[in-house]
Amino acid sequence: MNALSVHAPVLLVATPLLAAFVVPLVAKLGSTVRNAVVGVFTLLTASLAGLVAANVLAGSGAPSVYVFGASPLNLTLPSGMHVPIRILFEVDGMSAFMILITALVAVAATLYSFSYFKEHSGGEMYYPLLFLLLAAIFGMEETGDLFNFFVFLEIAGIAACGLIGFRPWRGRSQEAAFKTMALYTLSGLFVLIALGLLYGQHGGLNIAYLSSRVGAEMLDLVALGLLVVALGMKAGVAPMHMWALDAYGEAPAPISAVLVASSQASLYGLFRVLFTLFGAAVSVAALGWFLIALSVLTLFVGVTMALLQKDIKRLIAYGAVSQIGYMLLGVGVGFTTSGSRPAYGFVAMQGGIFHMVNDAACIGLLFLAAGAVHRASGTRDLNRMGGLGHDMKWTAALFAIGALALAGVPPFNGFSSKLLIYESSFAASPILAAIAILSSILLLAVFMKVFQAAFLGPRLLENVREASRGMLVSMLMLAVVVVVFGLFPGFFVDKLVTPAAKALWLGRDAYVRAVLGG
Amino acid sequence: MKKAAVFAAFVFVAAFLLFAAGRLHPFGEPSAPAMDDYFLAHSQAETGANNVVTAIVFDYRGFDTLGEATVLFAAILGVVAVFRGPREDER
Amino acid sequence: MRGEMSVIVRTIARITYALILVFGFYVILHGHLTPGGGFQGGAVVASGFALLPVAFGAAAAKRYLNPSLMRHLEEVGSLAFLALGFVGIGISFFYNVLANSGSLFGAAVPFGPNSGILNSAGTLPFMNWAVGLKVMTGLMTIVLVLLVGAGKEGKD
Amino acid sequence: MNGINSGFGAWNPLVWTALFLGIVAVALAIRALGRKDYKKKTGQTKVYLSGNEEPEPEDLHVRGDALYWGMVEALSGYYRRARALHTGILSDYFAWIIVTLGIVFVLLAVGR
Amino acid sequence: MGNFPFVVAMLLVILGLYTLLFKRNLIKLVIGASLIETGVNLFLVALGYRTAGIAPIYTYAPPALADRMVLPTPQALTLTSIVIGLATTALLLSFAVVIHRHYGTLDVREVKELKG
Repeated sequence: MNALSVHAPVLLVATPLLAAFVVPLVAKLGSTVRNAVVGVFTLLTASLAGLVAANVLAGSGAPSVYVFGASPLNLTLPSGMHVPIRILFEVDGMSAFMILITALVAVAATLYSFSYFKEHSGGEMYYPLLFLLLAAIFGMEETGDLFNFFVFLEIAGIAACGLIGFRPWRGRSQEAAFKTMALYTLSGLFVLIALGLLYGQHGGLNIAYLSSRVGAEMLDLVALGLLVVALGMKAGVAPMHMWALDAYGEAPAPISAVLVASSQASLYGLFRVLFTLFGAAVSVAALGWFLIALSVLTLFVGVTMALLQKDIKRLIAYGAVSQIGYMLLGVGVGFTTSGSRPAYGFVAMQGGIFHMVNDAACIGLLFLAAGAVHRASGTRDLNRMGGLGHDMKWTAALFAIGALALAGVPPFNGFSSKLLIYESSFAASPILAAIAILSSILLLAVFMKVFQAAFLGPRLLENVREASRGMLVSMLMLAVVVVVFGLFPGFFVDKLVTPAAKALWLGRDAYVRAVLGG
Repeated sequence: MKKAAVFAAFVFVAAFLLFAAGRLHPFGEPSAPAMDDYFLAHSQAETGANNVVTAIVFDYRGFDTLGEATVLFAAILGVVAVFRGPREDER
Repeated sequence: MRGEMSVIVRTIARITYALILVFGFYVILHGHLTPGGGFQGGAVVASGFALLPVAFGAAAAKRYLNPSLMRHLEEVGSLAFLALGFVGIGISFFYNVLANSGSLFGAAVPFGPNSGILNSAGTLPFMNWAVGLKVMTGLMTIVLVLLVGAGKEGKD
Repeated sequence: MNGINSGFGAWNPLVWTALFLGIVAVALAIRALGRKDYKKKTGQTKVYLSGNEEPEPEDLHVRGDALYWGMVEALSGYYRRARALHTGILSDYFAWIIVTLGIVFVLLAVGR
Repeated sequence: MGNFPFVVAMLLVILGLYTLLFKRNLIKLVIGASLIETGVNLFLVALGYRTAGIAPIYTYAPPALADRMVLPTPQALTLTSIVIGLATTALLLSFAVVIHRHYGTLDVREVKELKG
């Protein structure tokens, strides 16, 4: 392996950080130079993400370790120690999968921002914050150290809130930013308390080491409860989903797309805690069924409340919340059955994990299209829109693709992952499958309403122009992903999803062994 | 009614947190100090710093410190962005 | 804090300002030997800077401390810190290349209590300086922006 | 390689797409059998509403709120409660978190 | 009570939680968040204490006590979390200032344009 491959995991975090520190300095040279630098760094980050994922998937998802400041760099334990003393990155199939999702959203959002933020001020703050958010998401997905995870969680939270409140002339955006920041702070502090409890008992901060030490004692379980609630809240699981509506709805459109990736990174953290950190110690079926109940609640509340919304972005935000329910449903069924490991449990894991990438692509596409609609029509109120399809044919078509895919209409990608979830949750309990299918139908109804109200009908608004080319290209990118993942689901399930699902479902021992040896 | 339910949940959570604090190892006798003893014994030889906390902050856990510096940077960008110039057109 | 405070406060501020700064820089420089380090020292220096707006008013402080210059210095500090992380990338990110090398800050330190060797700890002192610069300017930026920004009530 | 086989059922999008396109072709063929001798923008295609004036197209557009009013009306009991829970007050957000945390603690303590 | 300090730190956390749940002023909520922050930091530092230990710094350390130093890791973690707490507090306060500018109030019950 050459040096670049070896250092790729850390470069993946360091490159966006470097970009964030450099962009404000080069922004003095004018917006063209700034955009060029931003574009180069985004492409660099995306290719590093591809490199990291390719390396891991070439080893069929086996964890690879990078230890900071150690010599040699894979020395996890100094001689005679049984505790890892340094921070380390541990990238396995699941991390690689999440990294690819984030890279996809990152490229689309940055490209979109070039057009969307063209005539706005503050680009020298917007792009660095975006890069910090991306760096933090990548860090959360790669790290193998619990405190390091907390630090990245906080960076992601602060950068995200800076971006949500980026338009201070909108009072509502400030309200959303304050609420989100307050909840993120509480969630971070819960993680910190849990981390303190684990450190106090076991004297270590490494996830693999803690995983080998935690038991079913009450103290460890308190830590587990705090972690589950904190990360579930950051992922937007009902009934703790209300911040997500405010944040997704009020953030600038490209940021809403990235926030979805950030929520998914928190969901990844939740899965990591359930399957890896507490994978061997805890087999609380009650917790598994509770998570399934929460996921069904998330689904149902998300889609039913979406039906009422007038604000197009808030409506899509409800849709995004309901999708978190599908992922949690799939993985929750897998977690509940992880004691007996039946075949349908693994299918449920595959479905839940596959739905992550589908959701990132569809919801990202919908948010970007909604941003284009907002920019073209000057309003986000569905009651004041109508007939935009006459002037915005491309946007309408792309929005339709995203909406159909999200609602699980074949042959788009949402159907493939939802099919896996329906069938496996039917094996767990037919009621779950029924609610999941019903929610999907309602979701189709919801997006029919949006499409009808915004794009169809006679021309109601004057001076509407098609979205600019940069915005269309970035939407088209996500739409291509939607279609390709929909037409060839078998290939992607085999190559991307199965290693990720295996890393969570069966990979706990390999994860621990990669750090502790033996 | 609603407030009472929230208060009950709050008391319950508080009881669990206090219980957890009470169940920890006795104050002053850390139960698993292997990692920290390694730092105390080796920081001078490995990093050359007399101050073990600095050795951890900048060497053993240097990456966390990079993250922490980044947090401050992000907060500054956020604060400056919030208090920046005048209103702009929505479209 | 719009205007300046009484003559007593201003006089004391003039005297203590320099002392606080000196103490802060001492804490930063000796971060690898004595209690403190870049963060703590930077916070001390920033609190010294913060005396200016308290005693002389925000307008006067803004004349001496330019927020946008502060912000860019903060970015330079961050960059320096990240660059110091990259120095060790021949072996691994954040590897301390200078420690025990015999060159600058590379003196070996005997185990156990000693009286402190300033020329030790490798890249750690550089990191302390970078973080110190970052924290003092960063905190000051926040203070100044909040002072100035929160002062402009009802602008739209 | 192309489809998914979950162990309970199989899904092959390419076969589905081929079938779908076939059905579309049949539908178009049936449509082509229809009469072609209508002339547009003449009396032949004019809307006849029992002799009433045809409304302006702007008034015909079904607005976002109106599309599902029946469903919302039917579920008004549920929607009233669900709306009342989404208060938008930050204290309630915190309250939900604490309540969830309490439930999780109970489950962990009981299910141990 | 051998671990009284942990309980006290947790009490601080609980006090902060109470503030977040039942206080109505946005600034008070920020104070509550900062209270929890302080409690957690105190908790972390207390985790690393050794009875009659000295600070983990070898410069002029009393040789008799040099093998009885408190654990350094929690101090490093606390340092990090203090800075994070400062950053969040600064950001929250600036949002509160702008909210006051737009809404003319800091009452949490009136800052609810985003509902439903």
